[in-house]
Amino acid sequence: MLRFFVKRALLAVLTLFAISVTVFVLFFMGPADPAASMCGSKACTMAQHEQIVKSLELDKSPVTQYASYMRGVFVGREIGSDSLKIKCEAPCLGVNFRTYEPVKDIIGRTLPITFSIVLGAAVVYVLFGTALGMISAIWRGSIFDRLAAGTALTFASTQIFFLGSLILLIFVYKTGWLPRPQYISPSTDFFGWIGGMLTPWIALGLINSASYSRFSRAQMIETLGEDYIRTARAKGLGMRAVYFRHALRAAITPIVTIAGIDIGGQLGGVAITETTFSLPGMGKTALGAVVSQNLPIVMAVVLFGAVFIVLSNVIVDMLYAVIDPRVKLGSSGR
Amino acid sequence: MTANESPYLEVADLQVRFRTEDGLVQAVNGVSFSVERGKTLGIVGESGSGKSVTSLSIMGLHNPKSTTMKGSIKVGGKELIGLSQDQLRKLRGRDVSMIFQDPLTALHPFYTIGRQIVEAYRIHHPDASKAVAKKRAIEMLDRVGIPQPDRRFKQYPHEFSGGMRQRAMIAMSLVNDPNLLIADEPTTALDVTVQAQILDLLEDLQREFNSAVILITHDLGVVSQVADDVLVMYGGRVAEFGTVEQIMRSAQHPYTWGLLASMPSLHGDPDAELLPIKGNPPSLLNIPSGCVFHPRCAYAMLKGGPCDVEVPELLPLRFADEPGHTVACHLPERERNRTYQEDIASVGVAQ
Amino acid sequence: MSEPNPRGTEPADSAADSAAVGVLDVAASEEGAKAPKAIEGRSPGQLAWMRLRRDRTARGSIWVLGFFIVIAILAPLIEKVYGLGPTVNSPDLLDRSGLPLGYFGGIDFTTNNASNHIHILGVMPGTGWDIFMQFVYGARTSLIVAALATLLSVVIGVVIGIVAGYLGGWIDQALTWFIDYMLAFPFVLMAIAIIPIVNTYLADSSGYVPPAERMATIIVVFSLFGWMSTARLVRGQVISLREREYVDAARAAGAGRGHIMFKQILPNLWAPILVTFSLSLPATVTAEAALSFLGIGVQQPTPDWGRMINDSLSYMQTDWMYLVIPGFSIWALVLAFNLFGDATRDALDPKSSR
Amino acid sequence: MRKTVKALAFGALAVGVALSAACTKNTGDSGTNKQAEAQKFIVDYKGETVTPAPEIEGAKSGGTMTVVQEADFEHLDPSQIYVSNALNYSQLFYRTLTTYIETGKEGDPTKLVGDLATNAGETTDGGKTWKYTLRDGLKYEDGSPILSKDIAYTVSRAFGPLGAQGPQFIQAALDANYGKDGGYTGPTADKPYAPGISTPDDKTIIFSFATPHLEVPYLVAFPTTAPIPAAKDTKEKYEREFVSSGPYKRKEYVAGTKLVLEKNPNWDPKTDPLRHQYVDQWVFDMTADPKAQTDRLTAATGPDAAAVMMDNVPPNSIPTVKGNAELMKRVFTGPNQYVYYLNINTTRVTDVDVRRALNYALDRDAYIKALGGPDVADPATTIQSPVLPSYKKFDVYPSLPDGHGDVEKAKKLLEGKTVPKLTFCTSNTTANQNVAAVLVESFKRAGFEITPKFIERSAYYTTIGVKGVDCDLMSSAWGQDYPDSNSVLGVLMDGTKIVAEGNNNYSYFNESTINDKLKTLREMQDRGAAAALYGDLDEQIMKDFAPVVPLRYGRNFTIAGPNVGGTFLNQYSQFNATSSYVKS
Repeated sequence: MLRFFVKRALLAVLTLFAISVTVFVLFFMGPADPAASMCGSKACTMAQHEQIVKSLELDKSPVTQYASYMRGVFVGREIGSDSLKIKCEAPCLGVNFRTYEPVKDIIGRTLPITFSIVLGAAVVYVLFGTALGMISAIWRGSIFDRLAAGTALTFASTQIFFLGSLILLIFVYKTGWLPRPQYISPSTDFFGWIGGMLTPWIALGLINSASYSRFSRAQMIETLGEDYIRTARAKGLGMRAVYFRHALRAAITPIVTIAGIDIGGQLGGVAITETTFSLPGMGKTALGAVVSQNLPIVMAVVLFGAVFIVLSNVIVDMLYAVIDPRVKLGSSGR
Repeated sequence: MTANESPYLEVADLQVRFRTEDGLVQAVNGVSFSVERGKTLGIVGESGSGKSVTSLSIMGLHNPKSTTMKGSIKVGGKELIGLSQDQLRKLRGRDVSMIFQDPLTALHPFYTIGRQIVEAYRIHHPDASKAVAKKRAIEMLDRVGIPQPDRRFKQYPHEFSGGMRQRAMIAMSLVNDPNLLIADEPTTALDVTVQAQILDLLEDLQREFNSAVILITHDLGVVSQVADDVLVMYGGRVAEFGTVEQIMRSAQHPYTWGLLASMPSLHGDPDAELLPIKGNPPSLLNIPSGCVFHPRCAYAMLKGGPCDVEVPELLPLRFADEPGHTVACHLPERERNRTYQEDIASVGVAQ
Repeated sequence: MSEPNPRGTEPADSAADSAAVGVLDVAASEEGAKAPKAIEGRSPGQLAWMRLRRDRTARGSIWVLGFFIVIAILAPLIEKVYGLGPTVNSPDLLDRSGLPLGYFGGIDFTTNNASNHIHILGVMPGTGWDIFMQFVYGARTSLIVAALATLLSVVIGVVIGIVAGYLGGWIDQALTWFIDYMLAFPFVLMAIAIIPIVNTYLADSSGYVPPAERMATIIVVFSLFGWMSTARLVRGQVISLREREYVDAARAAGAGRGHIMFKQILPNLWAPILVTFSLSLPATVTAEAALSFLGIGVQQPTPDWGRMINDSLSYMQTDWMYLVIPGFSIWALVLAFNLFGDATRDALDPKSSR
Repeated sequence: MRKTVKALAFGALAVGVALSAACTKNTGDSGTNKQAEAQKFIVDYKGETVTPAPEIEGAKSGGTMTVVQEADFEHLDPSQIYVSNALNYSQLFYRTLTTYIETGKEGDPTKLVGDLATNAGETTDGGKTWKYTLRDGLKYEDGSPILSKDIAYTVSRAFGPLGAQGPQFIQAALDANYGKDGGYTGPTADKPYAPGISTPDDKTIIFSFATPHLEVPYLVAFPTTAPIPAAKDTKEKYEREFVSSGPYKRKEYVAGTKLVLEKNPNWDPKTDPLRHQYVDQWVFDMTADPKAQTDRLTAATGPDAAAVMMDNVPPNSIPTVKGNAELMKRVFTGPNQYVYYLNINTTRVTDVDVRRALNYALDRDAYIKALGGPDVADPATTIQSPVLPSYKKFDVYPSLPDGHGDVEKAKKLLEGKTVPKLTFCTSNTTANQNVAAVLVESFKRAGFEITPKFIERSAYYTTIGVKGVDCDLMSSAWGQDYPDSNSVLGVLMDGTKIVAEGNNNYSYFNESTINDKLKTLREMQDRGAAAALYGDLDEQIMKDFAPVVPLRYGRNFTIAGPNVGGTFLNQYSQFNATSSYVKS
């Protein structure tokens, strides 16, 4: 078990290091001159340009900038020129090029928003999608099955920005049945939080539950054909026990894997959903940062995204070993 | 043998049809037989002969939507055909239970062996506490010859060897002392040495629980070792029925001859030619007319003869020394005895 | 996804008459008996094609795809017949605040309007461009980007998958790590970061990037981030195929590694490859539209459905017809691809019955 | 002036009501906007402005005012504020040496008066030294007094990196070698004050310049002179921990999400000629894009009843708003300070007739419609904006009555001339893409072959600001920094200010006669007289040289809640915060 963790941890560190280098390389390969766009809508004068560049240490070579960034992450560092020293303790993710606001605080307020959207929607589409899939597998060929398959396909083919906007138009602004999408921290007002998150949850939930129901239906049909289901019936178990205690238990494993990887991938920021519902999560913030070449924010969001993806892979592997006794940790090389 | 009791299982003129996209599959049409408690009936036949369908019909495990069943199945005097799924459910595992060919796929991969046996027990003893059920399960595991049953109790199917898994399967099916145990090719997936152990185990358990056993196999060797009576099935119909001696020594149906001739025998002449039956099992979508075996029967009387026109009835022999040997074949009895002596007696396992 | 069972040998004596009686294979029917039709051997491909033709939904989706492909190919011809280009200003068709006059966003089958030309799907608010022509050329953009990007990513995926799966050892380890590394990147952010970089290199001295090259950039970015799932699937397949006897036989016959990989193993992979191809097409169409939604996809003056949706969303209240046309066409194209993908997967792998 | 008035925000997700309404036939409404006339302007050098500020009739105290905006303020550090929304709302917590007083009523002049100072500034040597004396009883939110050394400290601080993103006018004027090596870069132990600043006593501060600067009263109205107590200067954190000198102080500030202001007990109305303290609390909600702002203000439920929008209604939602008569009662429209130009690179397109032909060939009707119609923009014919005091209305290149330009005249001007292919640079936004396509098509009618070139939005102004940039035509927008044409014609048309990088004169127009005229106007003592001459200069430039094709004047179209009183759209195109109150 330990060997498994050590190996995965080392691989993860290597991946994160490679990603951080790639983001830096991409930034400096491009037409990177963030200082140029920081003088209001006017072109920066030479003096202004100089001062901004020096205050953000952009005058140094990319390698030294990367070294100081990494030193900052582990040890903390001081940013800026002699006349303006910004202290930034470990783990220092740099400062917003424009407002010198520590990137830590920016992540601090955008992370909960993305988490609320992604995890909330995940609960909707994993539960609803899987249940829909299971039921249509059990009633295979019935009208319910055909109807469910039809709607699933219809929603699976829509795009979030199209469906999201329609839901906004009809249910939020026209009829007012749904409250306006906004982020209210659950600690202060739990129901406000749920209300604010309903529209993104429903939109994401509908689209993803379509694919989950199609996937879980196929899994369930395959499981129902297994021999141990026939044994369970031969033991005299009722149909409900056969479906839920035996069939579901076996069919759930691949669903957990797919859900784990899906959610891991989205925790780094769902830029398009956030833009559709104008929720300032990590994705939307990073989008703005890339356009305005705000390197530290882009770097932080991409790294957080990568950490979530790598973590979710490890967690999925561990969950797999817990759910499926046949799998032993470390031997499950994909 | 306690002949006076009425037979525990009585199947009369059983017909099973499945509706599929490609047409109506007549898996079983007109099968009748019976099994007394303490006796073992061997059902023999190639794949597609309807032997597994028959056993599953007894358990009522067919998909009700696409299956139509006619005729009668009586277990312990109670008619099964027509019972609701719920009523059938109470029988399964308690009065009638079943073990399958490949125990690895037949046991749930994610639950421990112990838990699956406990579950089988508590279905029919809902008031039994977990401890009682656990003790009963460990007892059964020990009874079927699994070493350190309490440690094995907590292990998963994939941690058992092939033979051990089949023993666990048997333990699970006998935990409620059923009166009838159906074993659908229990040893096919096992190698020969383990096969013998399992068959001995079945015999001991049958004697101990005095239950009726149906052993489904395509292997005549297994039948001759364990079964009391033998039912030969072909194309969804009964070809021949009789005691083990009658079938092994004086088989009447050309299909049974074919089976005997294609089995090597230990004490026979090793380099004697084996005579396989030519052709393939019939398609159950369009059953051949008349006797279902006639296309492959070397002795079929075709030109004007009844074989490809009339369906032969299952009739008892007139000249046999003991009663009970029935066969469905148009060939005259005397000619059959003669052909048996000339062609079959010297070949294969019949020697 | 369930592993499609390899086409190899069926276990000889599987209990054919088990409970769920599968479809009996016609080829095995009695030759002596009055068999309905002569039996000829059919390759898996023909079998799959036969199943595909019989599948009603597959036929429907093929018709829809065909419609879109024909429109995309014949776009210039349609323009000549229709007589109007996609970017012809006609401000007089708009009212003072730029909204199309007339019903349903300016749909007009007669020619008695300011531009004296028919507009069968209306005109775009603001610019007065003809929506039907934008729809026709938009189909061309979506299909080209989707088809090329998916093709490229599947090819890359297959090659890397085979190399990783067959060679094994440290190469497999390295490639698997590389796949995980690439999967850890958030696609949307990377697309936005990379596209300007590639454009600056493509741009001529005055920074101008012709539309064709902009589209090429997007196709390259999609394939850079699309190949990983195919690679992983193919690798899994190759690992299982590697143990097969015919591979050992080929090696014994002295075949080189390249030959084995691409002549022996590859032909057995076309089923999963075709499935991933037909399933990732809709995903690419959606992603391309999303890029345009964020304003970094295909630029003016190349017509593009994604960008049309982005514009039309802001006219949703005042001219909702403008939203219906691109929104519906993308949805129909993606649905058709999805149906076709499902049908091919079912035809190639009947075990996972519908 | 930072262009945050998003007059043409096509990208916003417009969602609204009229699904069914769209089936009716759209016949197009008629009617045109009344043209804005020039405002009158008064500078109070003698300090006659009365304090406290006269009461707003009907004003009630109490209640909470909400401002709905798309994102957080770019900056709230006084040295960095350069954006119109921050300039407007920072008046609630920052007082500056001088400030502007507007009443919002037709015909009332805008006044430049002393705020912290008793008057708009005293100069005895023609503008080379300016003396400001502070009013009595000026206090920070913590009760400590505001002294002249605080003002000196903040102005000096703006020379350093913390002022790099703000306006640079005072710094460039005070420091002879600003921008060169020896330049002053912020207060140090030995040089606490920037060159030219002295504080003889706690009440007076004196600015002395090498050359006369008559625009100093305008320059010290920028927040660059808003006092910062040196002891509490937390440098880069000051953006979020600012100390108030105005009627409201910071109660809660969650960056990127919400800013709440509450009453500042230590603000004395008797020392303030401009501000009021009617409202109990100001809430700035920073998570609503223009579309969401429009829908919230349309519904105006709950706290939104006393709310105002910071952005304009997106163009394509305007027809829906106009369809709602009751809503129109609380819609505020009017010209804003921005003019949009198509700059012609006079170093590359040297033939003035070609430049005149471009002016004639412009299809103004198609251009305005592409942007969203007359509620969003008026066609422009001058370089100066109508809201400038020195605006003079003229149209040197009149279009035919149908508004599609005069293609015949353009062709006549181009006869016998081979017109080269022109490249047209514009910033890469979805709105600009549509507009560029419309412009290219409209010039094509006169035979011009123009290829649009989209440059990444964030680096656009820096790219076209480089001398010798590879663009024939460049789109740009400009708004005055202060209501004097020295900050418009003085910047856009002054050839002497062209440098290697960072130019704002994007037509690179360098005509000696015009440069001299601008110099004399700059040094005229009487700004009112100068205003009239600037108007004639504007017409002369367009007639003789046509260095630009004026495209449009920006217009505002924004909504306030039903319970908002005492407000109007001021020179920053924002709702005037200092006079607002909550009605119910």
